[in-house]
Amino acid sequence: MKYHQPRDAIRQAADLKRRQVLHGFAAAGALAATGRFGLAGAETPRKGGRIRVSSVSSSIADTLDPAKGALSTDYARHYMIYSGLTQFDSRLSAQPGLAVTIDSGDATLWTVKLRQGVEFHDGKPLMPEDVVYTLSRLKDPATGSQVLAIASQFADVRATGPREVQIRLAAPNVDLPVILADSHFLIIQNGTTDFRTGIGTGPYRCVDFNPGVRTLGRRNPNYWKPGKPYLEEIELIGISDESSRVNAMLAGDVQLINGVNPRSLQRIRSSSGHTIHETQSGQYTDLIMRQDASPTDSPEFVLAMKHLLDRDEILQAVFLGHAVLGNDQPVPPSSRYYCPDIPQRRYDPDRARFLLRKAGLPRTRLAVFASPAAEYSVDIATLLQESAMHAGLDLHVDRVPPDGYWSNCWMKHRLTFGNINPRPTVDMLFSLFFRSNSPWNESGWKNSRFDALLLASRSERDEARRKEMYWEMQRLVHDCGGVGIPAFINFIDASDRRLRGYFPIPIGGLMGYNFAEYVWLDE
Amino acid sequence: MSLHSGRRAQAARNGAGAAAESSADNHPQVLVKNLRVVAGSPGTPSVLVNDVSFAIARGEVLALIGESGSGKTTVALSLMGHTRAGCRISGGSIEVCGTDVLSLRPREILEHRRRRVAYIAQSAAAAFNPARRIMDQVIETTMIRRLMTGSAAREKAVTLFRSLALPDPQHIGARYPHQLSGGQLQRLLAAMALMSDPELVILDEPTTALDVTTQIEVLRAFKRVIGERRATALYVAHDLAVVAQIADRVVVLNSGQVRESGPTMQVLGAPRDAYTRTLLSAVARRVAQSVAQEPVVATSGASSRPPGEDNRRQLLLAVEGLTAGYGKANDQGLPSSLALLDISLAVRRGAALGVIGESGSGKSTLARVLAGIMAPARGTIRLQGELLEPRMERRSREQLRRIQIVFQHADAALNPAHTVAHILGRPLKLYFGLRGAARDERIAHLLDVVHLDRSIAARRPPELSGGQKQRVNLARALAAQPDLILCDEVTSALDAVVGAAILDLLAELRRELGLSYVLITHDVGAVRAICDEVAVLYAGQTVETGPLQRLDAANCHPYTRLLVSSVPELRSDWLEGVASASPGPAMPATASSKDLCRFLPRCPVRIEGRCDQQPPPLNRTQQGAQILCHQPANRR
Amino acid sequence: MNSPATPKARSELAASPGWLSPARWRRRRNALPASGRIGLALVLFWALLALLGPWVIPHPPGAVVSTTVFAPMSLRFPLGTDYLGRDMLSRILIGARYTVGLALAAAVAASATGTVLGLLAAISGRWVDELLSRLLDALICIPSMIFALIMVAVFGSSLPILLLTAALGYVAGAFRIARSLAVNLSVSDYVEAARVRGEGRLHIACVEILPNMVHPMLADFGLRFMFIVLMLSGLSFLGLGVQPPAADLGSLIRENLSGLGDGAAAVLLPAIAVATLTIGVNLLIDGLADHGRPEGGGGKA
Amino acid sequence: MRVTLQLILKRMAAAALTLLLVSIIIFTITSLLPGDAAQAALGQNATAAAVAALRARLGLDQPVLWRYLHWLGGLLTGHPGYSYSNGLPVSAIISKRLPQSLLLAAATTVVSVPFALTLGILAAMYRGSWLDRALSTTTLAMVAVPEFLVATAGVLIFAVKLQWLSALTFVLDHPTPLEFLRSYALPVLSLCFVVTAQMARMTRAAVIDQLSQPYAEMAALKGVGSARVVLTHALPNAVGPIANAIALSLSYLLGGTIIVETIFDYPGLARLMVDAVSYRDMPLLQACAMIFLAAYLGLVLIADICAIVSNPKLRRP
Repeated sequence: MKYHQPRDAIRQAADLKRRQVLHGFAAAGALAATGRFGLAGAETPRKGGRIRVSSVSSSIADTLDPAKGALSTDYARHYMIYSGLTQFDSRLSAQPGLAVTIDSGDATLWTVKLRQGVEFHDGKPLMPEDVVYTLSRLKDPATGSQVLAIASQFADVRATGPREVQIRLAAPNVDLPVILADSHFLIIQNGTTDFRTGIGTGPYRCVDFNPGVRTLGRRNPNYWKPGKPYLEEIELIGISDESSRVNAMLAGDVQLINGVNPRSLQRIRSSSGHTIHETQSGQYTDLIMRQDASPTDSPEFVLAMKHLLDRDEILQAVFLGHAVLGNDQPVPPSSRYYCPDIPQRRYDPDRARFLLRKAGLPRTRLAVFASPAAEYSVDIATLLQESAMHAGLDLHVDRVPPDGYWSNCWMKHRLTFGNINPRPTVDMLFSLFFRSNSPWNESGWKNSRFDALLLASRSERDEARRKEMYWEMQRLVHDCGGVGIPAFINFIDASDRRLRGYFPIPIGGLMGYNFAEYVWLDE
Repeated sequence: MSLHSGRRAQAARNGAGAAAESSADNHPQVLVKNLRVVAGSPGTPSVLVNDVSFAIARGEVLALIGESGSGKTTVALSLMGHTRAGCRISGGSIEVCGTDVLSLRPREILEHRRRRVAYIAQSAAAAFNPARRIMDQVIETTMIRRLMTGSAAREKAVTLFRSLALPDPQHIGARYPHQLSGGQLQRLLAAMALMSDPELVILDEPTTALDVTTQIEVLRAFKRVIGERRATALYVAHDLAVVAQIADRVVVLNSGQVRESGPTMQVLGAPRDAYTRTLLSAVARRVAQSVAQEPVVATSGASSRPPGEDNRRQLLLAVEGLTAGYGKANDQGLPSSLALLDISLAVRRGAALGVIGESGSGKSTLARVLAGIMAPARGTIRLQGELLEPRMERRSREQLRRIQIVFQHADAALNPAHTVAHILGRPLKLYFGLRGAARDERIAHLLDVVHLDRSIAARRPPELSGGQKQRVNLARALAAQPDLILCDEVTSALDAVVGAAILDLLAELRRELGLSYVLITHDVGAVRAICDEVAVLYAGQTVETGPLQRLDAANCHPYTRLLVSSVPELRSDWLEGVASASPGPAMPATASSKDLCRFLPRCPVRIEGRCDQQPPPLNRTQQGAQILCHQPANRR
Repeated sequence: MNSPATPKARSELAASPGWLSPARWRRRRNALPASGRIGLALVLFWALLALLGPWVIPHPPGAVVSTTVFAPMSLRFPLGTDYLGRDMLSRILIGARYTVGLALAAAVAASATGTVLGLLAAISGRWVDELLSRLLDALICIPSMIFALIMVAVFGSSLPILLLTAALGYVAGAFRIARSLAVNLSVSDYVEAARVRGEGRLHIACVEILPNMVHPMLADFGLRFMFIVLMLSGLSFLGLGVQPPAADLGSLIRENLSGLGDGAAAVLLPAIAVATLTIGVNLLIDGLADHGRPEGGGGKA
Repeated sequence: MRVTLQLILKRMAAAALTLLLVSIIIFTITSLLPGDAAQAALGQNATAAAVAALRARLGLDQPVLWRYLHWLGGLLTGHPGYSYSNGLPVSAIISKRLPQSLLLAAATTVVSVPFALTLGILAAMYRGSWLDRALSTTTLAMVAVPEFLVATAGVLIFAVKLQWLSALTFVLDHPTPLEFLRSYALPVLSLCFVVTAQMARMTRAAVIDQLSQPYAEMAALKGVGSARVVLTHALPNAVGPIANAIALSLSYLLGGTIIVETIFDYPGLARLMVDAVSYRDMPLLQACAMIFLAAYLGLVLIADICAIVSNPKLRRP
């Protein structure tokens, strides 16, 4: 089970002194919706055809309510049926969606101009009231929204014209356009309370929705992007068992899957009819050492544990090389803010033993909680236990069923594992998981220097200085943060070779769950 | 492997020679030579049948006599090319109608059974498939052979039913086995056997499981059919008296070997072999012993008690108006089906009361009620004047100790998981708190008393023989040092010789320990052997009570007479001589006839207009006997 | 032309010492049928491995000792390596320990509890019987996997909890059989005899009835053991089984399942191990049941 | 007929009691489970405020006993409530899943029962022979190998390699027999592996038990061939115990199929129940348990009726 959602809002927006208008869309937004990636041009997408797509899970809690989406299958389903005000591109910048423009002078009051002529699947036109309804209900606790915390920064959302909506934030936030691209913020029709079927403005109409079974989408001929989508029908299912998922694809029962285990790659490669889509990402599974409990709060212990992660072995044995070496800080090498100067931490049981002795912890027995819910954590924990033994530390792995792991175990014990999905911005990553007072500060790490830098970086408009700040923050986390990050995990999707139009959006698998709009089926 | 030792070869010649002699120059229908059947693994076989030879001429009835374990059934089955699981024929030859049975291939064996040999099993109730209609089973073989059409086969079956004197021959075939009586099933089994007009009929103890009164009817039917069809038959039995009625020649088998063979009258009249004589004496005693027993009764009370008239008469057990049954109680508190109706009995200290009756007469219910296993609906039971609680749970341990029950099936009554020592030790500990050496000593003594070897104490019931088990059973009852022992059919599951020994033991114990018995049985011989008083039970009622001599009294109840006269005698003409006693089918008492004489439908001397109108009166004789009958004493 | 087996040679053969004599050999064979002896051998084999496992393993079972995952059999790794590059022989040896110990203990616990409860239901009054029967019926309706899921969610996954879960999951079946056995036995003549003697209920239950239930319950035990082994491996499928890095045989199959496509020894060997173990237990028990049955039954029909 | 009717009435009363017991057990279990529906639904994002709001909306803030009685009252009036996890009526969810489970169970029954009967009868006919031993060892081995291994191996061979069968089991609206076969062959095969052995063993035991009865020997002595003895004599009398064994095995087919449902992505009740546990969805969990129980009791009842009908002694006393 993988959970992906933008975390808490950035409550304390930077002290923006900017007077000029902030444009929500990155320069890349100039790229036309059709030719988003380099290979464009040579092939003309074919229309028609039907595919079946399997994600990694499906359950009775499957929902058509974007606010409640909790699993990758939900996101994929929602992107299939609904559209957002903005969209991610392959570099995780915001691109225009239902909004033609999103502008703000102070990053607090944002004006959204809606696209003209957009129709819901039932033929009703898109109105500002739909946007107001969608965004307002997200902050109502009774909705059961997954993004209640983020949505609570919407101080006021109102329609200010026939095609215009104003969003007033409680505090400035430059990242709002990126946030709005998230699946939870997809636009639903004003007044919708019954989600047994989904009426959206997305590329596919919902023909059948059976929680835990399947979602059947049929091409929306009135989609607001002319010519799109390409396929006639998409059936979305979720197969939780990885080998079944791969087998189903190899047997030709499904055409696109995500969450492929590196161990299955050999088999997929040997099939001539299938192809692998591997994306380097910022996803990581980390060892969390709570800083509010003994002995995990001891700096020597934390450092010792970081030295006990045998990264090369983990990379080799667990990921079979399909991951990028991690260095105990959350920014992946692919990020433009990645700090290359930090020396790579290595497996060093002798140093760990020395540190542990220094911390006065010889022969301590500690439980480390891992779960299939945090991907690969059981295997990493198993290897960690083995290496810890060499340093005289007696770890004992407590594997917890995925059921209830996040609510009852994650961050609740001294040693647990987390699994963090990529975030579109470094600021979001740091704010959500490392800022002292964030609810998802996994290790409960408190560092005033880090907090100050984070605040300052938000107002820092000079790219170089901003980068320097991010670098220092990465060093801080690397040196004394309470998490050990052994590797960044690649997203591995696989598909039928005839499936075309695939390009990575590194927020998640299945093209960041946006595949429905882009893929097409070759003869 | 050599089959012939010198002695065996000699015996074989003798057997074959005798057979050839009696069948003159006719080639015998059946010729068995040096048959040997073994069980167990090839290396260490146990021999079940050893070197058995005999011949049966066409139209002749040969009886194969022996006790259980003598191998007689094994021999009979081998004629059909059948051995039970684990056994096999390891030598000799069997020829039936010129066919070498042992060389037949499996398919031919089936054909052999369908055509030439037919088998009538001991328990027809078990031999019929409970899930299928009688007719389907009777004509099954015929249908497999496709000898005739279904309707023709059915017609033939009905003819056979009729000649076997079965009631409602047209429709009886449509019934299921559980809807018919044992005697009827036995005759139906015969019909099934005769359907294929077999050249040899094998009757394996066909009347052993039946009541004596039924046995007569079945025997008659068999004899008539065999005579009519001039069938060749092998009659397997342990009861010499029955054999005397039906067989031309007899082969006596013991431990798998032939002891004696010859014409029936010669073997039964002038037995040459010691074993045959033992068998004969066991049969003879059941008629003769009642007279010999009389003086014993007279002395028994006196020997163990102080002398005196009162003591002789002291009542041990007094039963008044006992009514019991099964099913839901109606508004009068009476169960829906009554098994016992207003029974009154008395047992004096040191006396033995025989309760006699056919199956279904309620005698086992009586034992269960007396023991407290089942509560009566009405009536009282007093032990030495002390009123006993109806249910054993509420009786005191002392009361329980004083009445012990010995069950019919020694097998079932002994826990197979326990050693004999444990079985006997338990009541000793429970009632007398005996432990350790004292208990062991007592156990050894008890084994001595019942004439068992002390080494048996370490064995478990499955390792014991039937007679040994029944002795252990008896020893367990004795361990409680009871005043009264209820013996429920204690000999019915045993062979005649073994049963006779148990009866001897009972008589001896009574003499030495001053015990009282209630002997519940269907066997008139057993009652004669040890009882001094008798109660005759019919359909839940005591039709007659009194001293043992009542059995032979001229003015006894018609049912008593029927029962006594139905016990087969060694005379070969007994069957012809015995009076036909059942003019109509036995009917259960219906609700309307509740108070009428229950024996009425079968009574040969009933008085129309009286017996079917009024309840029978209770007549008392001078000897203290009571008879429930309308007939004046001289006409019963 | 001349036959090698002269009469003299034959007689010498016949005079061979007793312990070699066919008769003696056959007698020993009679003690347990051939299939039972095969079962015994298999059970002993696995029991021995389970006992000796920790002392004979060539590598620590949790250590990654090879850079090749799913390595084939070799001198260094006699049974190859698993999906992480751990030594398969060591893992199977330790896995057998868990399967034998856990499944056997659970099966024993289930059968024993079922027997006791069945006996209780049979000898106690109607109400106790009704209540027990209904309660265990209720337990039957919760599929064992889902029951396990709940148990692990409530109590966490530890060996005692797994044992309890497996035992509880199969106690209802044992109860059904035990109850009907006990009901049948409780109307037998010897129990009647004990009642008439004035024995207490406890004595009747424990001394008269219980010893006669052992054999049939044993016969049922084999299948129960097998289903518990199956259930434990099923639990590993749902991620609920034995805690890693330890793994019972079923978990070994599960964790190496991705090697099935390539026919990896790491997945096939534990499967064979499970199969031989359960077949061994069943053959042995069948053999014992045949062996313990009273001889002959030679009476008439 | 009267016997059967009495039996049914008696069983109904017992079933009502059992259902009540089950509902109490399930309710107790759901309250024992760590976390509740609100926490489970919010998962990693469960902040105190969000949980409290969701709890209030689902009625989880009410006292435990009141919640149970409320649910029970609803059930007695025919409304098994609404799912906590998606707000749909429980009856609607069940009515989508139950037919699927029944279909899979029925398909498995159709294959496994005749197969098991054949194996059991064959083993009984040739008891003690090599065939008997081979059959019994094979059936044991079939159960011993975990079903996920059987299922995965089946998929690898027949779906991936040969492409004869489908790797997933799809719910088809109006399948042709061939489509149905393609889709259902593998899960049915995997389930057969699990349920066949016990049925076959019990069949063998029941038939052998009957073959040792005197009437079977009598039939053989009449010259009835051994096949006919087994089929027309022993089998009708063994119906009772065999039906019971079949009922017990089949009751497994509704709830015990979680692994097969997971591997073949089949929308059956077992997966629904697992979801219900994961999401602490009490009404749904109750409904699943009730269905399994009803199925179990129903099967046992049917088996007993079979035993009565097959036995003339009970049918017409």
